[in-house]
Amino acid sequence: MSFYIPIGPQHPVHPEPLLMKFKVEGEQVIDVEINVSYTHRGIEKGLEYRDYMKGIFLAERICGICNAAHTLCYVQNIEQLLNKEVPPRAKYLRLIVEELSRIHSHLLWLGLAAHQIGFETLFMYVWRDRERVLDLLEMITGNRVVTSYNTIGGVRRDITPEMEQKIRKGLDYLEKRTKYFKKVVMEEPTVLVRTQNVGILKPREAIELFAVGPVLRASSIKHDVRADDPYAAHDEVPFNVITYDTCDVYARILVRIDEVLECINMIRYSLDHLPSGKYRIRLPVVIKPPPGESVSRVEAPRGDLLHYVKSDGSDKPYRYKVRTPTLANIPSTARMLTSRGDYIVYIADIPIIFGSVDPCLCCTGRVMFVDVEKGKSWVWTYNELVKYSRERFERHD
Amino acid sequence: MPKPGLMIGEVYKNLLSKRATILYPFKERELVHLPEGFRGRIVFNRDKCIGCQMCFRVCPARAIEIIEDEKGKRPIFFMYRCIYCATCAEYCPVKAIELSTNFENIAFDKKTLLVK
Amino acid sequence: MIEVLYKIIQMILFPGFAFIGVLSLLYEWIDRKFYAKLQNRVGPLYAGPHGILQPLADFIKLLSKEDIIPEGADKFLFTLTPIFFFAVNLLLTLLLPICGTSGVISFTGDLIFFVALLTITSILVYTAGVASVNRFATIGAERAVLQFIGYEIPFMLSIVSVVISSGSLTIKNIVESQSNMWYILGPNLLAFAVYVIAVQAELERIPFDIPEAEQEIVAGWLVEYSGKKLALFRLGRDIETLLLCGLGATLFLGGPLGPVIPGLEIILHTLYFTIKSIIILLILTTLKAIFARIRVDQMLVFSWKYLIPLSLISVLIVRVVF
Amino acid sequence: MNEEEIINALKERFGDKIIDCKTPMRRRVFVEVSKECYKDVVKFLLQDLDMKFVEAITGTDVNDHLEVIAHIGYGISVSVKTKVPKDDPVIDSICDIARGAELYEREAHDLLGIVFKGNPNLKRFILPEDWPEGVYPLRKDYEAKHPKPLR
Repeated sequence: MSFYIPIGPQHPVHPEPLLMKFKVEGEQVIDVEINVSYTHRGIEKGLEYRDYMKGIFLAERICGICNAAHTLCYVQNIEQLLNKEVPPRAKYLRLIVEELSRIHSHLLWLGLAAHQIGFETLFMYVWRDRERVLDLLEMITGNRVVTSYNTIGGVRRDITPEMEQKIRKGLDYLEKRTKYFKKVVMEEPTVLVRTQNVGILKPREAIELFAVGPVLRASSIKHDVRADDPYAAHDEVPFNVITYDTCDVYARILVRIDEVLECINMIRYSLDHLPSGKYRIRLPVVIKPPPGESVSRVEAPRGDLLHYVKSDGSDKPYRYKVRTPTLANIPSTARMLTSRGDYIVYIADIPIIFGSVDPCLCCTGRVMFVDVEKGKSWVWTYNELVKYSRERFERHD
Repeated sequence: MPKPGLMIGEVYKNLLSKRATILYPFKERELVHLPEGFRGRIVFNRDKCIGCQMCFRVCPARAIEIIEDEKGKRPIFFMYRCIYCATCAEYCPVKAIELSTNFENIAFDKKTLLVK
Repeated sequence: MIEVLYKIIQMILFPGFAFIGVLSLLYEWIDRKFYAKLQNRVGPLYAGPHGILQPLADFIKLLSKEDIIPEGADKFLFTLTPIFFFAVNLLLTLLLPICGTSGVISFTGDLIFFVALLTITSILVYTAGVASVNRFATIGAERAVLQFIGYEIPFMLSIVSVVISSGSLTIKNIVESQSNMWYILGPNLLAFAVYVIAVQAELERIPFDIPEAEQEIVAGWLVEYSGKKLALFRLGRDIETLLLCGLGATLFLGGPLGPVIPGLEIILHTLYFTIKSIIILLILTTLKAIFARIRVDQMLVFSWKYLIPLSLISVLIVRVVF
Repeated sequence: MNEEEIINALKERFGDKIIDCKTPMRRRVFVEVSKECYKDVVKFLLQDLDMKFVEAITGTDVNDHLEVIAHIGYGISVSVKTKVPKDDPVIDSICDIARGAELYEREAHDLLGIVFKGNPNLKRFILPEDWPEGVYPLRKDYEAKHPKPLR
């Protein structure tokens, strides 16, 4: 006997609004259908109404955790339109903040992954140690998560020598802890049985379905925008592209942990080789780039991020397009969540498989206008609400 | 090589160490360290302000309004709309706007979140 | 007449229902606080000194909450299950030797009665899941039964090794036979390990909290319960924790036995019992802290591949030695 | 393979069907093609030039026509642009050669009303279900409401 179970839009591990309808038979998942149409916030349209400087702060709010990547992508795009080169120091500072926020994102994800397989202690420890990198971000940029650091023409603050010392100390601590977490993940048998051979995405499928980021690298495809299409100071700072070839959730965890270690080395290198000079070129408040179009790519913590801008010569973008990594990963997620042949997905594996792509639904849906003026509001009884939700659930066939 | 119960040493070590939680809102407020340059509640210096309206123009959140008082034009700040980006402080030509380290901008009354 | 009155007082006050209720809430607090300490957190904090009244506060809060019975649920079973769950567990505490070598009720072969009624709690979990007619609850109930197949046999076998050592099926005799040496110190150590793991599964704690896995199936078989019914389940679960920790202390750690000052027997026996069962509780909490949840099929494999052979070996060893 | 080679290969293969080619900066190529050979160009890039990934599909409302841009790239990002008339915004879907592009096409369909002929699953994806049919928020004739900030 098979029946449908809904995961989302409200679920303990995926607080993000997304509905996954699973057709299950006992413990086995047969089929899945993913629906993301819950939070379209209108950012692409909203950016068309804001001038270029104000757009930075809206682009920052596409996603909370990868805000550094989004602003970096945005400002690069505008700089490409303006044909302006930023000072070398700014490039290094951008890299430092981007990599710090990548450490933050990956550690946050590691904690969530531990939570998804029910490893509460690891979850608590990872999140405790993540505070350290948030402190570093706070010190450099002035806020814990939303950094507001990148701006058109450079960055907004400089790193002083005292800060540099503190960053190095914090990185030492983070490196020690990350190595410990890696040991736990690699050696704790309950973690191994929950992650190995779970959520398999073959390299061929990963390319076919255009997976991005750590998901792609865990399927042994060596693709990283930082290496293939270097931006900021990535062409000068050496690093390894981490790949693993087991193609499962375990590989995705290890890819992310190793990337954290790699990020730490990158930040150390860039602190050592930080060029002196200006960290920002001043631009006027109202920017009017020449008509044209530009594509900018950044390796966000979740994968390859693409922004496209079309300018018509005015002070606002004519069209701004954002392609976030989670959208690109949805087809491959659906693939991972479907049983086929010998590969069986259990209900118990749903959270960790879906979690292993590091989903971020607020990035994925982006346009919705709340009808303020009509002020549509009404009161529903309990039964009406139940009826409505059931109808809604049935409608997704 | 799998080792069951690998974390047992770590968890017992944490039994003896001090808790990581700061009992923030009611006790131990002094343990909350904020670095210099933290972007918190806006502090506005009326004497320095020259009424150039730059902050109004650059504010991405429309949290600033320009009103007139006895000395001329001046901004008021609606902290409940503020996104703490510090753009106004950056563009102010006379440094009349500063961001303090006060991050507790929660209130029952909107009027208390008005910076004049 | 006096004798009957004394028995009733024993049942209701000490070491009966009132005492057990307090003790089980205390155990929940110890469990939560210790778990929090292991994770470098604070744990319950505000109700009472160090949050010691937090379980009670939770219980009272749940009692005052709205009690929702889902439209499609089997109302009779849905209402009856929590009451039975609570009652069975409470009844079993009367068999525990808390303030003396025998419980309030004691008869020949009461260990069999005890274990048989414990099995009923597992079945009640299944009925609770099925009665609430919810997709998550149904899956939770299925998982509970599957898990039951896994842990019940090693649990029984670990008790069997103790029974063989003592040569009796009466709790009173088992306790008294440990006056020279606790069974954990002898060849029953293996049985104790099996017992602890099986209890972890019986109590649905990490790594075996599969039937109510919050991250996967929301709260499993508990998902539709709210208000008073949930409060009863929670308290029933607490009492079951006390019950299984207490049984472990009784079977392996000599129960309430220990050096006794004449005149203070009751207090000292109670103290020894409490301390010993808390030790078992702390072991259970540590196990909870150092593992991830495993899948139900993996749990069955683990249980049939390792746990049952181990418990059989334990029985054989004990049979050879005694 | 660098930018020059890509442009040369495209010109060699498609000749004058390529309307415009430019490389405004390193590792970015913008190609404008006619509507008919849009799918062939994408196929050529993906399969013959081994570009591997379709990164996004952008739709833009430009006066009387809609622009559809497929961003294809591995190291170098090639944007294949084509124009479709606004009153009949139909274009060949690239789903059968690039399965992962299905969602991108659905997104563009939702927001701009471009119909991708051959997409097997062209239904609502991003917009809420009670969004009116035929209203496309990213078209220029759709005016977003900007309520005055509440004070």
